[in-house]
Amino acid sequence: MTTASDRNPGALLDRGDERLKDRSGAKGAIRGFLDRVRSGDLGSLPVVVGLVLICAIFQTLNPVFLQPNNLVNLLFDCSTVGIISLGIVCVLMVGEIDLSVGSVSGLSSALLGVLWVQWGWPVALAIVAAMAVGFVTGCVYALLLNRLGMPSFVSTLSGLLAFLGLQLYILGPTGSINLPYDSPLVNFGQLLVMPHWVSYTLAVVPGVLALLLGYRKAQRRQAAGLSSRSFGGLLLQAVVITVALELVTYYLNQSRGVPWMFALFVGLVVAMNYALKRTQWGRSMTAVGGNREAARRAGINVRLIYASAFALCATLAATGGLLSAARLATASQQAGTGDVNLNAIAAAVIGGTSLFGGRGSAYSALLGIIVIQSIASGLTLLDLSSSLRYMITGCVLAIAVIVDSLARRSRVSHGRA
Amino acid sequence: MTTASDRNPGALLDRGDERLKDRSGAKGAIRGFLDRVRSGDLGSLPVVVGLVLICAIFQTLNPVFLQPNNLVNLLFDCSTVGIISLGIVCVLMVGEIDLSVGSVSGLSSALLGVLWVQWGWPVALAIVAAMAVGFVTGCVYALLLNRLGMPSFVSTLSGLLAFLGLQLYILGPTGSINLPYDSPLVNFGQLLVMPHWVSYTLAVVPGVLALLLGYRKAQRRQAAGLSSRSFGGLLLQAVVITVALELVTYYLNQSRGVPWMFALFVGLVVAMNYALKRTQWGRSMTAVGGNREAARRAGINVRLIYASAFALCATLAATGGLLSAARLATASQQAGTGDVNLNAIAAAVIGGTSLFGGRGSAYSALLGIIVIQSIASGLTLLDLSSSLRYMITGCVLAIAVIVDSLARRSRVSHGRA
Amino acid sequence: MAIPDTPSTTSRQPVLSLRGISKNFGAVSALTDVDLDINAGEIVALVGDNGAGKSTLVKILAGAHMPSSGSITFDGQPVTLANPAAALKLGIATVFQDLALCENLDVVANIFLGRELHPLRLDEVSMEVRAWTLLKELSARIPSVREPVASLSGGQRQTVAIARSLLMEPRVILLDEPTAALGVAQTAEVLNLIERVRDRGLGVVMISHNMEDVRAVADRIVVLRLGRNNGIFLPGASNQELVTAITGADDNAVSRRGRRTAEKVQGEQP
Amino acid sequence: MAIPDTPSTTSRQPVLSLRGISKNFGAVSALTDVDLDINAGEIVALVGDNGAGKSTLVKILAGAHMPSSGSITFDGQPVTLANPAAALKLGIATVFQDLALCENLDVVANIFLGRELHPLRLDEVSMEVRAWTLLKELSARIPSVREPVASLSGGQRQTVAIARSLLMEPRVILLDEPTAALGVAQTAEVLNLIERVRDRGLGVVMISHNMEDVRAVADRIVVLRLGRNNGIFLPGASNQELVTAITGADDNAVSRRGRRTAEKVQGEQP
Amino acid sequence: QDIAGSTVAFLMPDQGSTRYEEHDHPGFVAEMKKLCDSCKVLYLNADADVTKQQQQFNSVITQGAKVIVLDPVDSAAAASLVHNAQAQGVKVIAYDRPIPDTKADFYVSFDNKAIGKAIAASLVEHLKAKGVSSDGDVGVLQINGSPTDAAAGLIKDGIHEGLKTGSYKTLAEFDTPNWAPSNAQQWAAGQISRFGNKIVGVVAANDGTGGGAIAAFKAAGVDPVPTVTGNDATIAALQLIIAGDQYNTISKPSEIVAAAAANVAVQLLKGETPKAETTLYDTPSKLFVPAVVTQENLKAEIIDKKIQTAAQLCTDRYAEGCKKLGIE
Ligand SMILES: Nc1ncnc2c1ncn2[C@@H]1O[C@H](COP(=O)(O)OP(=O)(O)OP(=O)(O)O)[C@@H](O)[C@H]1O
Ligand SMILES: Nc1ncnc2c1ncn2[C@@H]1O[C@H](COP(=O)(O)OP(=O)(O)OP(=O)(O)O)[C@@H](O)[C@H]1O
Ligand SMILES: O[C@@H]1[C@@H](O)[C@H](O)OC[C@H]1O
Ligand SMILES: [Mg+2]
Ligand SMILES: [Mg+2]
Repeated sequence: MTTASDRNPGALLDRGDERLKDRSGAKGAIRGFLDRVRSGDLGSLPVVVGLVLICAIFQTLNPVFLQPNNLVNLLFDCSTVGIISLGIVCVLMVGEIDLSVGSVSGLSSALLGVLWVQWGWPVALAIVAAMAVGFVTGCVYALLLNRLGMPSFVSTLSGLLAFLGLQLYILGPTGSINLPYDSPLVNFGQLLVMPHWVSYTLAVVPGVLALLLGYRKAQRRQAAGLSSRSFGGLLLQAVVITVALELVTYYLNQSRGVPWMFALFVGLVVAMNYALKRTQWGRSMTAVGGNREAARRAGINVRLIYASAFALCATLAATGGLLSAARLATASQQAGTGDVNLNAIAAAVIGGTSLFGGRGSAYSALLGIIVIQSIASGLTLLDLSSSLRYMITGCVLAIAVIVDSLARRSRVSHGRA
Repeated sequence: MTTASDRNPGALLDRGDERLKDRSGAKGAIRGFLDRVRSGDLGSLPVVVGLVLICAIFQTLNPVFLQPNNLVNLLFDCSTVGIISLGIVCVLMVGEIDLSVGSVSGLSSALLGVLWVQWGWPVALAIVAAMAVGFVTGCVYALLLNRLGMPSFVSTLSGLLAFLGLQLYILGPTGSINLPYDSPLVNFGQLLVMPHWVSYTLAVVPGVLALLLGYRKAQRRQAAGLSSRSFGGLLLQAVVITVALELVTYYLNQSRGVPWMFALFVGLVVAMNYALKRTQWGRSMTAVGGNREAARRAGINVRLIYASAFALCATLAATGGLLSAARLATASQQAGTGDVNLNAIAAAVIGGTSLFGGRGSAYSALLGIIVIQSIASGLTLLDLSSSLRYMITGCVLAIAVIVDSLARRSRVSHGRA
Repeated sequence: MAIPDTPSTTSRQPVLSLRGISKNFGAVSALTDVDLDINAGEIVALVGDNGAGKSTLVKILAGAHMPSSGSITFDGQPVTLANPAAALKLGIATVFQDLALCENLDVVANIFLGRELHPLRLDEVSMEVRAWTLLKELSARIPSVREPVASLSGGQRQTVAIARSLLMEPRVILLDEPTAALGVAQTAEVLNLIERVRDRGLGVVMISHNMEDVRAVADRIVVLRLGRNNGIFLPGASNQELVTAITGADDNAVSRRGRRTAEKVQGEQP
Repeated sequence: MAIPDTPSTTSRQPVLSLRGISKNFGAVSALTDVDLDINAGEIVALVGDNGAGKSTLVKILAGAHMPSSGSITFDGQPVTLANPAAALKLGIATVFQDLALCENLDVVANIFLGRELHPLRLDEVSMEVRAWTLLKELSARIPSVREPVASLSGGQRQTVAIARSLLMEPRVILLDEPTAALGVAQTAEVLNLIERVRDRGLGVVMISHNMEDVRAVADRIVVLRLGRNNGIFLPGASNQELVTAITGADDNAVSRRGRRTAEKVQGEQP
Repeated sequence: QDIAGSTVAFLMPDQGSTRYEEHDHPGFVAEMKKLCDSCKVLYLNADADVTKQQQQFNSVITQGAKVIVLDPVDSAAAASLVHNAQAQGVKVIAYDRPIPDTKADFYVSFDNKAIGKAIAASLVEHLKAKGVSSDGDVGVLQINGSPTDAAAGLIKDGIHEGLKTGSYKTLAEFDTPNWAPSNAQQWAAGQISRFGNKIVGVVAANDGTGGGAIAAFKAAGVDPVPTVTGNDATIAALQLIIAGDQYNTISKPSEIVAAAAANVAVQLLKGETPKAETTLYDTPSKLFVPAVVTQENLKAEIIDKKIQTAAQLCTDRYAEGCKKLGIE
């Protein structure tokens, strides 16, 4: 082992290179942040800034926008397409696409209606059946890609049409089917919110977890001779997170409170984030999306990864369909048509997931769908004709992303595209 | 210069390597073809096979399908979306996307209606104005990408919404606007076919050109010491092309004949093919789509290339919108909505243009749109419920592409993905 | 041109043995009828001109390409290396010429790709420590292992690819131009490493265009020319001999340049 | 460590001159305060450890990166190389370490990219002939120039990248490890070529990790270490001197390996 | 009860027909202004998206709407909206399309099924009058609305009933995706290839699809164009009727219906029970029977009732036709 003259030979294992600027301590943290601003490496911060901008504008135009009641509605509405978008994140991660999520969600809500209401199956069984159909659909797409090399754009486009037909077919004799209002499922989709104490308790969890896990990690890193975050920093972060979440919860609790459906969505996002960032599967997904051949040469079962991505996406799409049926209390003929596809994909992209694979995060679905739904919700509060509404939606969407693009632009000029 | 012992030192400049199998002469040509079959390097042949399959099926189900009259309709219908799809090929070549082609085409047809019919502008001026709007739109997308680094998926999604709004807005006071049935424009979109002698003459041109240019090229290559195609081969090819085209023309002339609108579409395809394959601009487009950074380092003005791609795409979308207004004889509020976007993109992809940039051809728009419209046309001849219609469209689309995928699959296993 | 009797070979049966391997890409035959044996505890250097088919051969052994024809035996058993996973399972580790790294992943993730510690709860701390240790061993100069590989220099990437191959306990290790982009110190470390690995009883295949390095570490030198076997040499072979086998001519660019340079030096110092 | 008085320099004013160039990537300073002069008719070798910042420096000269600070003068005029097109316009041709080829284009298209003959009606025949001529000159072994570059071997690609740079009539030519992947014959041809180009009065910057090649062709050897200037040497400098400057230590992997190998040889022949 | 300052919402389903933005909304606003100057009217259009309509519905409740006039995108899905609104004390008036599954507080509409029946019956009558025989292979084409639109379903049922008044066969039937005229055109063109001159008429569910069918006949060189129906009395369609290309359409002076809805809304706000003429789906209802418009009554129904002005319709190319019909 060479012991080439390092400026700080006794330094930490990962801080040995003299070209690395010192970024420890509060001052270092600030400088590091400025570095990142300059090099455009800000993660989802710019999109959040865009979101805040949008909210501020709508709030000035109509103060109902930020009223807790409206926000609760917003959270309900985010959840259904949000879950579909989470599936889209999966397929985008591996550099593929699923254009049929709308149809799959529509089919699944139709199945729910037919099996549960018409055929009298137990609701749980109907749900499982609908999700199973989603799962199988995803597997078929994966099979077409893996065995026949059929581009997912085409196979899922075929799926889009075929499943829309199937949805209409099984709803054919009756048209849309109403789900019973008093059923727990519809309740879940329309009304069920957390008891206040539960929401306050849950709002503490992220902060505490961040602190505990962060501290444990810092200790392990220290023990291993790696640089680590200071306890003070961790504590500060935990306090900020907790206070922010508690405030939001308090605010929402002024109205009905936090919807369980939204909690489910956030739960899925967190789980997906863990799976993508902290498991071998997630690492493999990222690798396949970044460089398929390199992943294959590393011994990764690329076909299985594709299969998991498509299956997960279609299953989540089916789940989203079930929830939107619950939210509407109807298995509608229109379910899944219209903007569902585009919104689900756009949410993922706006949140920062790349269309070209290998870059993305579960949180992009959460963030993106909140941006999209905020625009939609804000515009319903203004008295506008549809034509103006379309034009404004287009412009506001652009603005939300321009902030992000501007931040990222410097990224390119700093040679890290 | 080394003179390492080559097997055939007196050979042609590009046939000097002893590892190259001999592929000259008729026998060589056949072997070369088999090689290509085996390695899946068949260009658009498989899609054509898929198309023939589809036609055969529909023809068995309803013999009207291949009647000249129906084919003439098919050609009319192909032209409008086909031209839009040709623009999509451009943006896909550079690895970008335009989701707003449908809206742009709708807006352009609305502009035509308002400017020409309502405001009484000369039709030519109205057409130029609508195309200019398309051009500017494309330039704006390019600007957003070049200056702000805004992904085209998002900017064109915003455009989709904004232009849909604008279309509704300018048609707002009246709804749809009729275009005069006796105007040359509507005539062009609905009735105008070539006089038979013109069509027969034009059908000779490709073969003759192929022969003349091919022969000139072969002579130049020979003079330069490069391998070249034999005159016999060229002649054979020219004869086959000519006979095939004359037969098709004869068949179509049994009914109304070859639509001028389709001729315009094919003309644009040929011109675009020339521009992409035989000009510096086209080379640069391919390079930017394949490796943006490499293209930049070669001194290519990448921004200009993006701008040209987007501007061309939006201008062609506007043109397509004008033609579809002419075809319908109406500037409708629904123009450009529905399947237009998806069909235009799908046509390009089905025809073999890659969604990821750097690989594609103008002919893919032609081929792809014929596949899509054949399915649509075939289904209109069968009395089916909507649900079945959707399902069958999905499945048939899949079949058309599966043939291609199967052929291409071996390409991957032969290490040339 | 003698098939050598390598003294350091521990067992007489080759670990890996190729017979009559051919590979066609369309109209190009990249490999024609190639034979190769790799023994345990032996370094085989594979040399040849650009495009001679060396990397293609390595890719076939690594399961990245399937041969058009020919047979492969591992430990005397015929095997089909249908994909890289199959080769890795047999214990064949490979450093590819094109490195095959995922640009979007960081250094640690690339080193451990496919072999992560704790699949369900990645142990990032241990992986990072191990990564630093491996890189130090290779004298790497990488400021941070948490940056995506896209931001590394050519040599740094190559070091990462080599570090990858050291993670598993392979039977055979294939190195396709492992030192091409490395600095002088790093090259020296890699050559040391190759010798250490050989001494641990592994079979090593090394491809290189640097004849000096080849002669320094190889036990046997196999020459490919235009996709065919073109002789096997002992490390004692002269530069001239090797270059002749590689280029297929006595009078080649190297010899001419050698003569020219010599004349010039003489001309300058009369 | 003497700044040399290069005899073959034709003009005393450097063609290209860098002063105080720094480049930061986030928290990493890849270059700090680097000075460099390139004279016409002179070969400057740029050497340094992996990650020393050589390629970053070349990319700055080629207009591919913008420096964070520092000034560049060309022919005595201060210039800003905002993009590669600007550098090409000044007559700075570059072979990048990562080659920067378009994998989807064929060999001819890559060689002529951005400089096609007859922009409105590409003259494929002339381009193909010229491509073959250039490749022959470099002793390349490429079966077909009509295959996409994706199917070429590493060395074949490098040859294509070098051929690219020969097309224009540059004032300065930057070669970032041009022979790393080349075979012995091709390397000899490229070294010949570099000398020919120098003799035509061009300024040449060559990066290489091969000290032998460097000393064979360079008129001046500039060492970078961890992003800073670390001395300028004449080709007469000893290997030991250069390696010490590169690695920053007398006792380094190279010297240790040298000693070990020597001992082993002595041990074997007592 | 003092209703000053109350909020009323007017939620429309789509842009498929222009009537909502052109007639219904202005009509409703105008009548509300008369009845309750200080009342606030919220207007939103769901662009044919059920979920969007639900969001808009929830949003107007959040904004304090006490009465919601709802034209549902999906009649079945609207049931739960009504249910939730009523649970919060918000009244719902079903408008244009009925809500069969849950009792809304009132239903005001043109009768969609009646519309379908009327256009079809009018076509049959016209064919009979022309002496077109129903023997042999001749028959009519039927172009329905969007397969995912409940109102289209009602119109379709009506058309089926209307066609039963004659003995003309239905040669083929088509649900037009998104009500898109170009889809209707392509389908019709296909049928022209199939049936040629056996097509004696086309029952199209609205003016857009009817226009598509006419374009197909024109493009096939069929002259004169067979009898084609429509619905909505768009300017474009009225002009086609004037030119003799389209046979009929349905005049929906939606302002009348909108005004009726406004009246009911105000009564509900005041806590009164509006008087119902009939009940439909158990809901107290007021149904308007729209008029079929053909060349014969175009002047009387459209110009004289001031639904459109002669100036709007009789632009240069239609001036001559107008003159023939006595429209100046
Ligand atoms: N995927 C492929 N498709 C087509 N041809 C290929 C492909 N891979 C390699 N070849 C061809 O096979 C021949 C051998 O390539 P290979 O990469 O094995 O050479 P190599 O000996 O490794 O050369 P180098 O020293 O330059 O790395 C080359 O002529 C190359 O063009
Ligand atoms: N785009 C980039 N983003 C971040 N860091 C970079 C980037 N490019 C280079 N670096 C860093 O700058 C340093 C210098 O890299 P450079 O490529 O110039 O090295 P080099 O001297 O060419 O090394 P080699 O001999 O390995 O090619 C490295 O530590 C590298 O990690
Ligand atoms: O008027 C029609 C309306 O009743 C129906 O609901 O949607 C389509 C319109 O054309
Ligand atoms: Mg190689
Ligand atoms: Mg470098």
